[in-house]
Amino acid sequence: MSVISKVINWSRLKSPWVLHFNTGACNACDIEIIAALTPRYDLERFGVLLKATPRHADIILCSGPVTKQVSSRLVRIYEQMLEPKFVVAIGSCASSGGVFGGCYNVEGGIDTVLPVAAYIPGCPASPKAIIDGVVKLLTSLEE
Amino acid sequence: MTDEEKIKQELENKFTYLKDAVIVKRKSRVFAAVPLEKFKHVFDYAVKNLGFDGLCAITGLDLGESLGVIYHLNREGRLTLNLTVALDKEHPQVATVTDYFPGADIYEREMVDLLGIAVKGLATGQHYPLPDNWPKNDHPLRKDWKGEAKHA
Amino acid sequence: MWQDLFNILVFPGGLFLFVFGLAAEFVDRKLYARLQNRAGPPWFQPLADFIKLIAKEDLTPGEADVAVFKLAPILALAASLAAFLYIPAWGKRALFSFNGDVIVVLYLLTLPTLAYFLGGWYSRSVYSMIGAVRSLTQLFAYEVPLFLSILAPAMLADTWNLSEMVSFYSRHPGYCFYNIPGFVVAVIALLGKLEKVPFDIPEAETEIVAGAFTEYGGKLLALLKTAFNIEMVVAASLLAAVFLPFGLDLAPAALGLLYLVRVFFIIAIVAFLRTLFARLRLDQMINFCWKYLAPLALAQVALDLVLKGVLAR
Amino acid sequence: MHDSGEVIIPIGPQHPALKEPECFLISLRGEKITAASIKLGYNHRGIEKACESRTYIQDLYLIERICGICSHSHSTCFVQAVEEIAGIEIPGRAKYIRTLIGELERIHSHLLWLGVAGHEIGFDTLLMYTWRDREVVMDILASLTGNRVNYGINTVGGVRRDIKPDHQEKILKAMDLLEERTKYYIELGSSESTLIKRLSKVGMLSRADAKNLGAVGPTARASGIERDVRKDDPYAAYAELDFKVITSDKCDVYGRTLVRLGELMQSFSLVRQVMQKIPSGPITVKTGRKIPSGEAVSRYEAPRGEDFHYVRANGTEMPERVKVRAPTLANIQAVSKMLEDRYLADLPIVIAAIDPCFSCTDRMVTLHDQTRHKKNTFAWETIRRKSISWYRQQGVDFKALNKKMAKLF
Repeated sequence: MSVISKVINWSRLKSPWVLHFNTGACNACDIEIIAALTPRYDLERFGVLLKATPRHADIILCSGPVTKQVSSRLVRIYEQMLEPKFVVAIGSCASSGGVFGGCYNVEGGIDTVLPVAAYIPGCPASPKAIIDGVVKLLTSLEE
Repeated sequence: MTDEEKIKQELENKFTYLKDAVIVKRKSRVFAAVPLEKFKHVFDYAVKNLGFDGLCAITGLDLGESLGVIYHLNREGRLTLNLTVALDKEHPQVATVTDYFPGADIYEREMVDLLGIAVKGLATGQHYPLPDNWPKNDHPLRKDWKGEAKHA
Repeated sequence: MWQDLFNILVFPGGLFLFVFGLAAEFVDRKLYARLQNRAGPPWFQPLADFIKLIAKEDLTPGEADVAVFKLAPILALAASLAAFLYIPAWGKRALFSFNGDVIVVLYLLTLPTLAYFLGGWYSRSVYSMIGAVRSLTQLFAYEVPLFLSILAPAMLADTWNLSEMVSFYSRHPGYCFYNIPGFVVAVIALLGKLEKVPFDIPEAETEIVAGAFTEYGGKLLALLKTAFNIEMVVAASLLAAVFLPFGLDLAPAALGLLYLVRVFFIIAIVAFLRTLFARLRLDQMINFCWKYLAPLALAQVALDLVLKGVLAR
Repeated sequence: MHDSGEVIIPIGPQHPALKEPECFLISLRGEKITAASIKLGYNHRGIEKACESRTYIQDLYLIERICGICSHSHSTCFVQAVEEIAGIEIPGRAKYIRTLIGELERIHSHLLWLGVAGHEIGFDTLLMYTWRDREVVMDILASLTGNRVNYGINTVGGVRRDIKPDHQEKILKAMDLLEERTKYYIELGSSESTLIKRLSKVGMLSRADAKNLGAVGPTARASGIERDVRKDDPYAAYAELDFKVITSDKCDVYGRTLVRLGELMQSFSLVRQVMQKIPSGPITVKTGRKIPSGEAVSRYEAPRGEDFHYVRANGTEMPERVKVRAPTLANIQAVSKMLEDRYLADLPIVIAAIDPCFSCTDRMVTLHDQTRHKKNTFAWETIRRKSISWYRQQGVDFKALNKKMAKLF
């Protein structure tokens, strides 16, 4: 690996900007994501910034199973993000549909709609797990 | 005599056809099966004379051969009176109770969408909870609904 | 020739300002986080952000006017860089100077805002257009007080040349204290220019996502961010030169250090102010600027004119 | 934004809970709200239907996930109905444990609400501090049940986990700490003039309207309706515990805040009583997988108000019909009444005051400008920000208070 790509990799690791998108979750994962921003966990110390626009974000954090109404909007938001971009499925529902698998208004996990780079299990995924999951995703990029 | 039994007695005295149709399940739970054509009278009496001043919810049911609607009334938050009405499956229709409880609107809309029970007198308005583009005559809570295949 | 190229590209131009801008961003963000009882980002954060953005895909929104969309960040960056050459950052002499360069510097510092407006407007996205209009509206509010507050000291010094102004004030350090109201006005107007809380209306993240920058991403966003940081450093240098021209007779090394201290002092003021306030609404901001800031700046002008009369006698 | 003519702003629909996604269509003339209507039903997942094709135990976990914030409320409400149909009397210890978790959940939910309410009115320090205090409850819930949010403690016939002796001290200590904090918030709420100005006479809901529209929980109690399922129709161990139903006759958002703060204090006392009175013994009784036919209605006082479940069993392993009426659905209909004749600046706090499930940080607002026939989309935050600055203009500001609080901790 050349020096330049090493530097680029390093920068990507140190500066993950995230976008949070709720695809039909039960609130549990969402309050845990917000909890990760409050003083006890403070995500900014890892360089994580919560961004409001998909153009600025590197990682999209999706929580909840994809409901029928939300799936087209999810794809649109994903398309607005710039490469390289990663999808992180937060919680069991986002990973596989979870307990909502088979419900008539639910498509399933995030991976039925988008390519998912990391699955963070848990119902809900705790703030620590969310931080750990994002960091693991970043470390895997090193290779 | 407990309140529950008093209500049972009053209902049975007032409406003879309710004899044996009122059941006290346990403390503060009274169930009554009411014929559809008499429902308005019983409901009116319960609200105006028996003091049932709250509507917890309205439940729509698919009982196989017929459909059903349960009105869950409560008195001062305590005693619950559940009035069950059986409906014809071909042309299910009930009258709205929004003139008694404006808040019933949302429960009735839910019945319309999920079970296809027509509500007479309900103001035209939005769908709830299904999306606007949901196919007509497609009611997920019906037992014979096989929507999974249709929507997959 | 080579000397000039070095001056423009490396020191004190491009590269130096770039690094300095990153440092300024870090100081700003870290102070902000610490004041909010958080740990804050590590020191390399702005650099990592920059490299990451540079390495990202380039994408122009379909509806955007490609030429303007791409040129705007470059224009903003170039204008900020050019302005720096006329500012006597350390010592008494700027790299280039001529009579009237004060005006030129002020106008060069206005250009980035115009560039943000153009970039935002031609992004053709709702957020961007609202952000663009807001930043232009805001420009009319803070620009007049800012100009007046910087021109007043120039009147007292009786020159339109920044370098001569600085020499004048370092000969008469006492006169600086007459300019304190002007300094206050200039710092507040600077918050508007840099679009910081309470005047971050044009890029209010929670309202209009990221204002004029909403549709920018990747390399162009990196350029914009750099232009922003450099604008912050250059404007802070200008304020430091005009209002804090102390100790300019020291040895060159000490001068450099002193310069850094002065600039970071001004950046720290900005960071403190943005922790203390919440965002104003646009009409409140304009009210504030015209009702309080502009009269205060005018008072400064009057004061300096009277002083000049007294001194001339 | 547009001062001339009427503007319609739909707020929503990014709302995740089963029954609680919402979209408010707000008509505006200048700053004044002239009409408000609600569109519901986004993100409907069809849980009620899904329940019919799953066993009772599976349903329990599904129902728990109707709402992540009041998960214990839904699962307890459901399991009570099932137990009633099956004629199961659960052991006393299990009742107390359900009560304990329910009250801890109420504490976590009310603290969360307090922070969100603070955020909506530009009092961000309150958000940071209440959420920090909230972590104390979350820790206890995690050590009691093994999970921070969806506890999974209920089962048909009792509860799945027992309280260990070393939990006792931890819980009591945490209650003392939180009580002290809550007392401070109460003092703040009753003395701080800016807070009172910002909340008083906002979102008025008269007693009669509250009754008519079927408001429940703190929303109804703040309109002077003394209703609390825990008192009126006691379940779990509430019949044996001593507590007051907190009401207020203020009928506004301020009243709703006071009611919630008062309920926090009651919850601390309830938790202490539970720890004192909890009987020893088994925590479950054995039950079969099949539930005999029958029907039951179950009510539960969730943090947001009365939760209502109707379950109909047909003698198999799966229920025939499950009906869920979440508290927000009952309350949301009162919102359009509350918004009548208010300013746009009040909108966020009025909606927040009924405590709809508030995880949706990215709820979008679409602004429909009728004069130009163009759709603009804004974040929910726009309205919030606008509201804050509007009040700042009126002389209500939390800057000084934020600073004062920062010093205290």
